[in-house]
Amino acid sequence: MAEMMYREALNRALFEEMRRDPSVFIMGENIGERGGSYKVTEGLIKEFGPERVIDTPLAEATFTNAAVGAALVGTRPIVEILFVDFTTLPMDALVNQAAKYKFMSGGQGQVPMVLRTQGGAGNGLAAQHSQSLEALFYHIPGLKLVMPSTPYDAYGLLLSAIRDDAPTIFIEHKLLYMTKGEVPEEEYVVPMGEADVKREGEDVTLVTYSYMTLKCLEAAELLEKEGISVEVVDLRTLKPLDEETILESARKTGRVIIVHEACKRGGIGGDIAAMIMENAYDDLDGPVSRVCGLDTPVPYNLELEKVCVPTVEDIAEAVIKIT
Amino acid sequence: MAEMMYREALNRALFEEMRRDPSVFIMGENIGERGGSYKVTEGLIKEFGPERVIDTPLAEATFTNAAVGAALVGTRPIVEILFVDFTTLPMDALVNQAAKYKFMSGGQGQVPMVLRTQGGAGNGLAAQHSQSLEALFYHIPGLKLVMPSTPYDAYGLLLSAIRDDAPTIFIEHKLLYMTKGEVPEEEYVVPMGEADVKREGEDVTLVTYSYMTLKCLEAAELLEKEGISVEVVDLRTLKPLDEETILESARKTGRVIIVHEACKRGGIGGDIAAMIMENAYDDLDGPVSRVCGLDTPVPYNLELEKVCVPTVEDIAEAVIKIT
Amino acid sequence: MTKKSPKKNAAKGKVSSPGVSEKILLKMYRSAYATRQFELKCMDLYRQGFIRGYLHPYLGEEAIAAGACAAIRPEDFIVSTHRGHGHCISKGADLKLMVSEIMGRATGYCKGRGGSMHISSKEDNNLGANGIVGAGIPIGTGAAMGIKVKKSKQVVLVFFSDGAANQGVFGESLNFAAAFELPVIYMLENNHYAVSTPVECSFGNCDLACKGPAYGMPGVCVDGNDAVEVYLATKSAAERALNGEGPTLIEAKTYRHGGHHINDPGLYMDQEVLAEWKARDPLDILRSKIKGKKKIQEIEAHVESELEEAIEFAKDSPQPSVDEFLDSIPNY
Amino acid sequence: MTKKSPKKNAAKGKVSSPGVSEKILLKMYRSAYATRQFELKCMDLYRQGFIRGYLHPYLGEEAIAAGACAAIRPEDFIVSTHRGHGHCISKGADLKLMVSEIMGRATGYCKGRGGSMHISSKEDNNLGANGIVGAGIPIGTGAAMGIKVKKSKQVVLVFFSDGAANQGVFGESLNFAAAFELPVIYMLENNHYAVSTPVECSFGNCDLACKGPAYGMPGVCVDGNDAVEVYLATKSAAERALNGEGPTLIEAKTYRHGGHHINDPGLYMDQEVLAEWKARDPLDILRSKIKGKKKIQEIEAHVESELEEAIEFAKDSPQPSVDEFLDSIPNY
Ligand SMILES: Cc1ncc(C[n+]2csc(CCOP(=O)(O)OP(=O)(O)O)c2C)c(N)n1
Ligand SMILES: Cc1ncc(C[n+]2csc(CCOP(=O)(O)OP(=O)(O)O)c2C)c(N)n1
Ligand SMILES: [Mg+2]
Ligand SMILES: [Mg+2]
Repeated sequence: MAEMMYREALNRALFEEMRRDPSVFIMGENIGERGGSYKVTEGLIKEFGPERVIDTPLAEATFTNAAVGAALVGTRPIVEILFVDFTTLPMDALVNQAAKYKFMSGGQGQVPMVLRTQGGAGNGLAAQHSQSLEALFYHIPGLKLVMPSTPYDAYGLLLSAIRDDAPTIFIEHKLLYMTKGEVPEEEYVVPMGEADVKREGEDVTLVTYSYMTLKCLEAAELLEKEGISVEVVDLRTLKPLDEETILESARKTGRVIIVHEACKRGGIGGDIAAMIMENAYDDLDGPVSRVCGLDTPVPYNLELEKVCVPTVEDIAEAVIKIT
Repeated sequence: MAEMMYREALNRALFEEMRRDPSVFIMGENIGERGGSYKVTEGLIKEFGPERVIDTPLAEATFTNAAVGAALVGTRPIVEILFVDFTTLPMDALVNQAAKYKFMSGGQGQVPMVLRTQGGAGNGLAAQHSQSLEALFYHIPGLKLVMPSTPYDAYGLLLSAIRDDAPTIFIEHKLLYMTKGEVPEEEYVVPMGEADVKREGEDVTLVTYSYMTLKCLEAAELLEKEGISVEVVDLRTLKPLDEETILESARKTGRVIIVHEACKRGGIGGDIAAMIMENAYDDLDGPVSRVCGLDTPVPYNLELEKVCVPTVEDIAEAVIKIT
Repeated sequence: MTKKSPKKNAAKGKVSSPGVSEKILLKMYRSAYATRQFELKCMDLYRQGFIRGYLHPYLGEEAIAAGACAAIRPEDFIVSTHRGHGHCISKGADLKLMVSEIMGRATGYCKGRGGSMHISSKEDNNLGANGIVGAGIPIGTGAAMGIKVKKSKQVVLVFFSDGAANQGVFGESLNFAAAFELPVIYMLENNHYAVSTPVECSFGNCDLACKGPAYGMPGVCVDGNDAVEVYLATKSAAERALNGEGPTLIEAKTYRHGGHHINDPGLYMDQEVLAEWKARDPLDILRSKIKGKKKIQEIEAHVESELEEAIEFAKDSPQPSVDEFLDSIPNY
Repeated sequence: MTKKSPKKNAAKGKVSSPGVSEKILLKMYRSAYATRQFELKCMDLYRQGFIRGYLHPYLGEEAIAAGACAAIRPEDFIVSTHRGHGHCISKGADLKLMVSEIMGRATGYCKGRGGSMHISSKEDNNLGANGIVGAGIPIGTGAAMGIKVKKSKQVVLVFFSDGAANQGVFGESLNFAAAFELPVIYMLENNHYAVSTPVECSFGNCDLACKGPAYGMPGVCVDGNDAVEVYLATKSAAERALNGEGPTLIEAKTYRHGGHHINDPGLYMDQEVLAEWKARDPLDILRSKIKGKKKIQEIEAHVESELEEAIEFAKDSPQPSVDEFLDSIPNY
């Protein structure tokens, strides 16, 4: 086991998959010599050359659609969109092309592409560089959706995503890139669609994913001192959703809070809350609640930015409120 | 009171507002001489000329962004996007520009624009012309969102939307255009943010909007014969959401089903269900449930298309199941 | 930028063109004639209620698909549009599976899930029609990128019309393909209209071929009603592409013989201009170049019986199973 | 298409240009000098922790904003970019409110909600910077459409750089503006890089001005380091626009004096080329054309004290109130 950073784990996954499969290639802005803004593609161009590590012109709609086309002719493209905020530009490629091709063609073709991107607040980057937009993809049938929280999961899930034949949106978090964790030296895969109970507990279940997993674990730590035993379910994959693990935990603790950074209104928290209610109503001790981002664009000012996103304290308070 | 079609009510609203306010103008594809694919803009160009009824080139991203710019310099543009499926193309204009400008500028400017579009299945138009994508806009702070179900509401809400200073997404349904209803002859406004109890009942609440309102009313009719009294709450405006009316009805009946045509997963039904649970849990006799579109692209074949969207029978069955 | 006046070239179309064999002419004629008959039959079927949704006939534009597809090989790809029957047929599709698809039957290319606007045919390397105007352009560009990555010797031929050339992805894609010298041919079917909007109203500069050089590739303008012109331009563009010299933009001028879709009478079209274009029917022009008139009759008879068979096949085909459909919905 | 070699024009920059008054030269110098000093001070403030987020200095490009904004009137609009301080200052912004905004204070133009990447100034008709590269182009185009609807006599000047010219909305907007003859000026600040990607790698045709004619408008190329050239080109484009003759594309060639943003050392830049461009400092070029050297000193002194004051003001300004912020969140 080696300890490595989240971004290093992603980088290693890219190296290994590109070595293993010559049909894997990557496109994005400044991902070549510069190695990407968050260094996830560092060094790739040296080994694989500019034919497979492609610095694209600044035209997200076209290079994402291009990935669809490239996938249709038998390659496995990976696209990097620098910020999830910019996925508004290739939205058609994702919603109307990638997600629907297999269906519309009656299964004649498929689109084995991965769109890697990065979201979240926390660096004072303001309203157009701090969003959490996973709910947009969650709602579109045909797209898989992955949001790992640890270097271990990031590596294993990126491998899965690249090998999967469905178009997959893979969202990293800007505050996770420098976080560290153990990653086995041998190759392994984390299957899509499996949530991970990152901490077991008896009293309350926190259902979460991505960076908020770390906040939930911190909150659980705090709450343990107060005698509250918190289970933290890290979804890891939002689609397919591991309903079983969520419901199992909900039935065990009887109290569930969904925690995500994305805006509450129309966020996936509502969907999961409703799903739990529909399936485990009688096992619950009270309503499923949500601790989510405020329903506002993210402000530039750091103090204002902070209050837009759930804090460890917000989570802990919400837990205390229902126990 | 005159009986008129939904599309006529919209047309009348456009005429009146363009007469009243010379800063109102409309842009879209083939909306001039041709009057738009669904005839909503018929006749406008004759009265207002090509300066205010603008047949645009086929470039949704630009003419929607153009509406943002035009709004910023003091006009009140209306944009027609032929199908809500195509709002993927101007998604950036909506999500990152229109929705955020007022916020990001600290209130210096505002974007009083209306984006009129049309969605829903039912005409065999297949996967890229049959979607219900309101959840995408519902999740983005800064956008108002209106989906009227009757000619009366369509007229009154379009007036409201045009006069409102916030960017508003106004989604019509292709199966509503030819439906008829009473519309008063004098000018009136339906305020945004007010749900309408389209039918009062005691046993179960159906929370719905747009075309599904008609289906819910039909189901309620059927159920009445079985002795079940159904209340139908037509949201009309999804943002701002009239939580009060929803909760009031939920508390009264104790049983709520959210009905919408959009895909269930990540649809706004989950959000509303969670909101009801969070606020009226103790008044409920059981979990809030959802009757929604299937989580699949819409197929071309008519028989397959039909099963993707809630039917009157689906709704009635769901009601019977919980009573 | 090479630019030719369509009218002038059309005039010289009386003699068999140098470099185009009788075999190719017949192949093109088969495509064009099959497309013409296919569209007419589909319009009947639509009116009889066998077809639903949108139907955009390719009537009047048949020479473009026929000529262009004859200039590439089976292993080359095409990307099609909402007005895509001609592309599909010219690339070699089975009429049985096509009619079935457009009638929404289980035996169709897309199992009845796609319909006219989404028809594709994997075995012919037809990547498919598209309901989003313009979207095929970057998809085709990406297919060419995929080919480059795979280092296979293939070409992508992307069909689209003038309306699509208004979309941002048009400029983005041309630039992208030129920057990476991709093996792609952009076939701009300038039929002068996007629904009811004429080219003169939607472009600041109506010389569409000139966008090629502006983005770094040749821009060629040909008479789209003359299959031979289209064939020759496509042939040299394909050679260029296979030689690693990059993309080409071809503007093929043509005109719809009717409204935008089956339910659009197209009254906004200039009836005089329409009559002029109809007088230059692509099938007539092509026929006039073919020596073996008997071969023409054979082709026509063969197409007609093939089409009749296809319609029978489709009508006899089952609707897709609802249960199978429901079972096939994945959990993502 | 008018095309000039920047180097050649730079050479003739020693004599005062015909048609440009000393008053205009001084006005431009004030803008350019204020921008230069502003950027240097902001970089200090950033390093001292007073500024967060992204900071994209306009160093080396000052002549473009200074020249272009001097050619339009207060009632005309500008649309800016992520590298927008120079545009904002040249359009007349109050340095106090600018520094405050970039420091995220309640007194800033956007109450601390926008920051450098979203700064706008309504009173100067600056519609704002944008974090989405390219988005300003159609927004500015739409502002021009709004002006046309209102029938007011105004012009929109849209700033953007080469990277943005890769975006689809660039082609769409040029076409749109040409088709409707909108009063808009597209100022393409070709600083040769989009982050680390050089123009040569991202364009199939690096002659960016030539896209103007392809879309139906003049395309002019000027030396972006010479404020006078930029001024004159903008002046005539503005006249064109006000006369209802439609849009103009101006490509102003320039070069960043450093990396893409404050934390980017820009090592990928060709150091020799960079040195050449630095030797042609836009401030030096402008200074050389001004007769009144004493005026220059006055301007410099005035700018420096103004800036110092602005920084003091910003530092003394309160952070935005969290409670007020929370209360202001609307229910939609
Ligand atoms: C993105 C998008 N916008 C609008 C439409 C509606 N629409 C369908 S076909 C069409 C016109 C297309 O014109 P053109 O590209 O010239 O193709 P043609 O019909 O002439 O073959 C329009 C506006 C669409 N399908 N997709
Ligand atoms: C749509 C979008 N894609 C990518 C980025 C990330 N990004 C910020 S600035 C920039 C380069 C822009 O280049 P250019 O337009 O030439 O402007 P310059 O920085 O040279 O002024 C990039 C890629 C972004 N902000 N928006
Ligand atoms: Mg056309
Ligand atoms: Mg640049």
